[in-house]
Amino acid sequence: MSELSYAEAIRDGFREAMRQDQSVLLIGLGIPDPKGFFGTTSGLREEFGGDRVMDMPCSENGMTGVVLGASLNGIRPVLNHQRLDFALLAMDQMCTQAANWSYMFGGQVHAPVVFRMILGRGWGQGPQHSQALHSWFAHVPGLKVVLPSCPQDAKGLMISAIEDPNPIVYIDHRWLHHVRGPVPSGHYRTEIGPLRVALLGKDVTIVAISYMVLEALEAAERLAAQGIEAEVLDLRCLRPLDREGLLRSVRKTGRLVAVDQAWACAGMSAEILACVVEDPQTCLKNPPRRVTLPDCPTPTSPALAAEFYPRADHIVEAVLEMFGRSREPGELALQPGIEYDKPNPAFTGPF
Amino acid sequence: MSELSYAEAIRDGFREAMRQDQSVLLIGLGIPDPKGFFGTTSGLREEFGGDRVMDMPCSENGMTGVVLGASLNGIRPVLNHQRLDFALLAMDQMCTQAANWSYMFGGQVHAPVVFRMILGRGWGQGPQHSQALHSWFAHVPGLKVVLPSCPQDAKGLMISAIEDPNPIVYIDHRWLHHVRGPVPSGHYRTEIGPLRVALLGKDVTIVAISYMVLEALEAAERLAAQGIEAEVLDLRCLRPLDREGLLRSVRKTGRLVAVDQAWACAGMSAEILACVVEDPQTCLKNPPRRVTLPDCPTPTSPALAAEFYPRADHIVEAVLEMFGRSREPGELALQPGIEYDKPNPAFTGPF
Amino acid sequence: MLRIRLVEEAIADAYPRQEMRCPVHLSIGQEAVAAGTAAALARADLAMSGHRSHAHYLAKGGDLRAMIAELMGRQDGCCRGRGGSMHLIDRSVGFMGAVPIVGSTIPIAVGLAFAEKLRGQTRVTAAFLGEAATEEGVFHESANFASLHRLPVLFVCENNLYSVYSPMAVRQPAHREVFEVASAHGIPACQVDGNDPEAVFNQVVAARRHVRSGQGPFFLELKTYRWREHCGPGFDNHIGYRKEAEFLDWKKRDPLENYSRKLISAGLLTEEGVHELSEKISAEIAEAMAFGRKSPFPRGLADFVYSIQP
Amino acid sequence: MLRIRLVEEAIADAYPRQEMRCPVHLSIGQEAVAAGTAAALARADLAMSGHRSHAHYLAKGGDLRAMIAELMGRQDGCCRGRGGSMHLIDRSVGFMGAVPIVGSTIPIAVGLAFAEKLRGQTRVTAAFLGEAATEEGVFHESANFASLHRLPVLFVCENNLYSVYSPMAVRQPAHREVFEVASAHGIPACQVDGNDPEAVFNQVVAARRHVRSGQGPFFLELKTYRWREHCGPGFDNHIGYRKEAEFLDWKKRDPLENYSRKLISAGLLTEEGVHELSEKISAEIAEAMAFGRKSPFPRGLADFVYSIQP
Ligand SMILES: Cc1ncc(C[n+]2csc(CCOP(=O)(O)OP(=O)(O)O)c2C)c(N)n1
Ligand SMILES: Cc1ncc(C[n+]2csc(CCOP(=O)(O)OP(=O)(O)O)c2C)c(N)n1
Ligand SMILES: [Mg+2]
Ligand SMILES: [Mg+2]
Repeated sequence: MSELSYAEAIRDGFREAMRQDQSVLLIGLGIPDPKGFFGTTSGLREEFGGDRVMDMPCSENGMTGVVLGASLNGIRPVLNHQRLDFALLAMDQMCTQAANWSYMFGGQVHAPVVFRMILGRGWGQGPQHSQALHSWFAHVPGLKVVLPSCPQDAKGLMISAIEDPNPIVYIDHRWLHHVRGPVPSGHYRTEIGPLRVALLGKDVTIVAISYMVLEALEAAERLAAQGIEAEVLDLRCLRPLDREGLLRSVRKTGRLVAVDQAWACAGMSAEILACVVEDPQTCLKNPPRRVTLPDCPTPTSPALAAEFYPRADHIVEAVLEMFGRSREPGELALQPGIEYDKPNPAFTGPF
Repeated sequence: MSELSYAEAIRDGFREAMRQDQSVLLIGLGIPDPKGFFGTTSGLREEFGGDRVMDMPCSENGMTGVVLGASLNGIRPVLNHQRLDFALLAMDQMCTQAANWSYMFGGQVHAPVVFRMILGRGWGQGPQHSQALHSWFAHVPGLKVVLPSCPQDAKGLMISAIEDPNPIVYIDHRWLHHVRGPVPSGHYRTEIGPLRVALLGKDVTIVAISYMVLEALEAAERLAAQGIEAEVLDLRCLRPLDREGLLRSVRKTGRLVAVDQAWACAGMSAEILACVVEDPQTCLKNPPRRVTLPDCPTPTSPALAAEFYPRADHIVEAVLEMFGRSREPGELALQPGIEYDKPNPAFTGPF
Repeated sequence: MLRIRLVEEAIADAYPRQEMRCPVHLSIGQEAVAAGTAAALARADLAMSGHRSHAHYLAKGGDLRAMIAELMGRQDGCCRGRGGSMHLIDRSVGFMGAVPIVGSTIPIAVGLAFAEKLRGQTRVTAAFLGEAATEEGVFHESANFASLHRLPVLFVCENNLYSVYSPMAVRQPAHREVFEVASAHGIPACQVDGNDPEAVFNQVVAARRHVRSGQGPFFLELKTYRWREHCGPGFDNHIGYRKEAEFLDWKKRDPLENYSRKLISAGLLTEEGVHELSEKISAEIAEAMAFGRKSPFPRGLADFVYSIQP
Repeated sequence: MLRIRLVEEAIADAYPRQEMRCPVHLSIGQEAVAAGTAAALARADLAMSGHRSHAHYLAKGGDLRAMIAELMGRQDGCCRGRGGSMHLIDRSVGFMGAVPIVGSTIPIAVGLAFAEKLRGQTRVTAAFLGEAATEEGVFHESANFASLHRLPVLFVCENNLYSVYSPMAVRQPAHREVFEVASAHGIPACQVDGNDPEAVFNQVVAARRHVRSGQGPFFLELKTYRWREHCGPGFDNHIGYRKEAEFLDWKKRDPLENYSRKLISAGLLTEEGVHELSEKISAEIAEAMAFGRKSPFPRGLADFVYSIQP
């Protein structure tokens, strides 16, 4: 067990999977770049060579088909996109093709391919470099969808994703790359499916996705100071969805807040609410709540972006309202001096 | 008011909009084809000429950009796809581009463009010709999304879509094309937004989308025979969503069934449940239910497809369970002699 | 060729009985492309195709019974009933799949070839495509990548002049040929008479030699013509998107008729030989139809969504 | 050119102050493309660009103050703060927008030209793109459509040899040129020294004449070089993806320096003239910076999501 950043944990995951299996291939625009794809691929080209850690043309749809084809023929490729937005060019290959190939050929083919995408945020990424569209993939049978929120899962889920016989969408959040945490050394898998209980509590279930787990944990801390014990669930896997894990927690707490840095309408936060309320054995003490993005594209101006993203404040507010406590005045106001558009204080741009 | 088929109503909508405004352009693969795009474009080329009713190369993404660009420069194009699935090649242009252009340029540009897609079903359309992905579009701010279920709305919403200054996703269902109903003649608009109350009732709210409205109406009829008065809402517009209309009905009935011929997970059916249960003024007598597709791709074999699609039977069952009545034995069994993979009895293939 | 023709005609005949409940795209008139190409490929070579794939599947050696059963939506179909006519596969003969989204198997086929190269294998992959598929951006992305890495892939483009009802004139500029676009990606390319099986065979032999020698991809444009309607069993010249005269012109260039006449006059075949062969094939087809009809309908709606084998 | 250079340098200088909080892609070293092209266009002509669009925007006549304010995320920015550096627009001078998804404005620009043609207008649309954008399928789809309908569009492709850190060698085959791919779509195309503003100007004049005369699109490949890092204000030769020697070679071909030297030796300009011009531009830039800084931050998070004007 050592202390690694989330970015280093991803790299560790790549390294373990590549050592284990000669057929694992990393590919993507700028994968062998000197900055190492936010540090997630540094050193891998040196260790595994240019044939296994390779750049590609700027052709997202075609290259998605190429890695799908390679995966049908003995290779285990990981296709990397610097931004999820770029992968939108490849929806046909990911969703109409990769997701369906096992089913429509009656189980005769396997497509062990990983589509890795980085979710952008902040520093003026704006409307076309920070679209959080993980819910789209969660909608599609045939795919599995993971969004780790801690370094340990970042590595374990990457190894599992690469070793899984199915097409996997692996989404890492730009604001998690610098986050440090304990990571087991060597090869291990994190099972694709079960959610992670990030914090035990009995009064309210906060279900969060990706980076929002951090905000949820901060909210829980503040709620604890007010005598409310929140249980924080890290929904690290959207598909398959751990419905049982969700229900188990909500049956205990009787309260539900779904937190997703994404749009609400027909998104994963809606699914979380739906799957809980349609369960006849679960009884909620209050109407469930969603904490999500406002229903508009990402503005670029830091002034607007600061208001755009939901924070621990919003989670605290939602929970307090359930308990009939009104929020403190100014609770949602932005704190002067805090730069809400930076992934970490050391960041100075440009990307 | 005359009696028209849904396909004829769409054509009427095109015709009225094109007569009204010289700048309206119909384009799509095979738009001027001799079979008239399932009868929805027949005669239009003769009336408006080849410059306004035109074919195009098999280049969905590029052509989506082209019509977007044309819409920024004085043209009002309708881009037609014979199957929704083909539009997946153009997600970047529809969602990252068209949906964002007004917002990201601070309201200085308008993109009055209609992306029309036909939802396939039955007769072995299979996994790549019948994906019902309307929920994806409903997720994206900047788009409006309409799915008419009756001829009157098919025409009125088409005219509204063409005359709207925003990018609109208009989805018509292959199984509705032959359905006949009253259609006002001349030019009229159906407002984009409000849902349509297809049937008044007091015991349960059945919210249905597109073709499923017909199944819901049939279910309501059967429920009425059992003394249950269902209110059927036609959610003809997914975005903007008529939350008030939904809540008004559910506050009255206290029971909710969402019916969508689409996957459940993170789909529109989840949104319907979520938006009702998160409302503090709405109190449900039973857990809400979803009637959707099973979580797998569309199988091609008629034997599997018959089981794949939800029917009035499933809706009746869901409602009866809410009332504590068990369904009759064999209720969900397929009826011998009925061909579940045909849009209408006259259909003999191939497409 | 004869086998493909007879199978397609048998499908067309059977179709109105509504036991093949899926869209079918027949290759009648275009048989020489499939036959000539596949004859020049090794059995171990790989192939992928699109919506109009019956001929390619059969020529590559795909199981006829499994294909017919698939069209009938049966458990013994080559996709176990999940795919239908537009999704054929027979891995045992290297026919690695077909899908109906125009252009979408092109990069996947290039990916097969990429894997071959990465693993130091020498099998050639044939990517069958229609001329409309070259209008899809993904064709160019695939061609660029194949050219860049000199992948062992052979693009076999059937140019039958139409995409559904749309002629070339509304889709591609008049002042350039399809194969020239491929060659601009740095890929050797040429045009061949797609109705002449020997010409196709000879050109594919040469192209395959080029590809196998590690020099990278090759692109073949084969001019041919579809006789029947785009999708379905019938004829549709009467609806007006193309001229009867054009059809009749191309009918004169019937690959099957002309080639058998050539073989007969060369003394390599006899009328009786053809007749005998037809009888044999017809029996085989009848047997396949019976096989399909006897095969049970599949069960297990949600099987195969996910692979479990690691 | 001088104005573009000085603006870009001023942005680079100001960037570390963290008041321009968005990714910026500077055009230093590539100014001749923008300047030479825009000089040959009419004010009424249209243009679109991608992520690296400052130079195109300015050359086309875009408002400097609105651009700086946009980079600072202010209400008076050319997108009212919603867009940032990667989304510039100034409709009053025909600069119709830029977006950072590589290749995505190419079909949109073709669509502008399509509308011109449909409405019988004669404005020319310039589509600025990087050489990596030609790897996107959408480029080919756009080129095919423009060629098919002979649309009045001018493709201006800046080939600066890199896509972020990726050299041409890992993206495109060595044995063909970028402009040749365009010409395979039936589009007249040629290569020009993108660091020679006069050569660019002359070629664009000729190309624009061709386009305006109704003969359809034209494609120009302009070889040039980016001096600074792909994104951001700094230099990055030290990190190893390209050689310092290559950079120095290209620096010798500084379009600004060389062209002003040429004009001076021809007696068309004086050292003092350049100096004066620089001073004037610097004052304008300082004023724009002050303008941006004074402009309020925008409010109204959800404004403009939908257009209400019919
Ligand atoms: C992406 C996509 N767009 C449109 C279609 C509809 N479509 C089915 S077959 C076909 C014709 C394709 O023509 P071509 O590639 O020349 O093949 P042919 O049918 O002539 O053999 C079209 C447009 C599709 N299946 N996929
Ligand atoms: C579709 C897409 N893929 C990848 C990227 C990431 N990206 C941003 S700029 C860039 C380089 C593009 O190179 P080129 O077109 O040559 O323009 P240059 O930066 O050299 O001016 C890339 C790959 C993107 N923005 N969009
Ligand atoms: Mg064709
Ligand atoms: Mg470049």
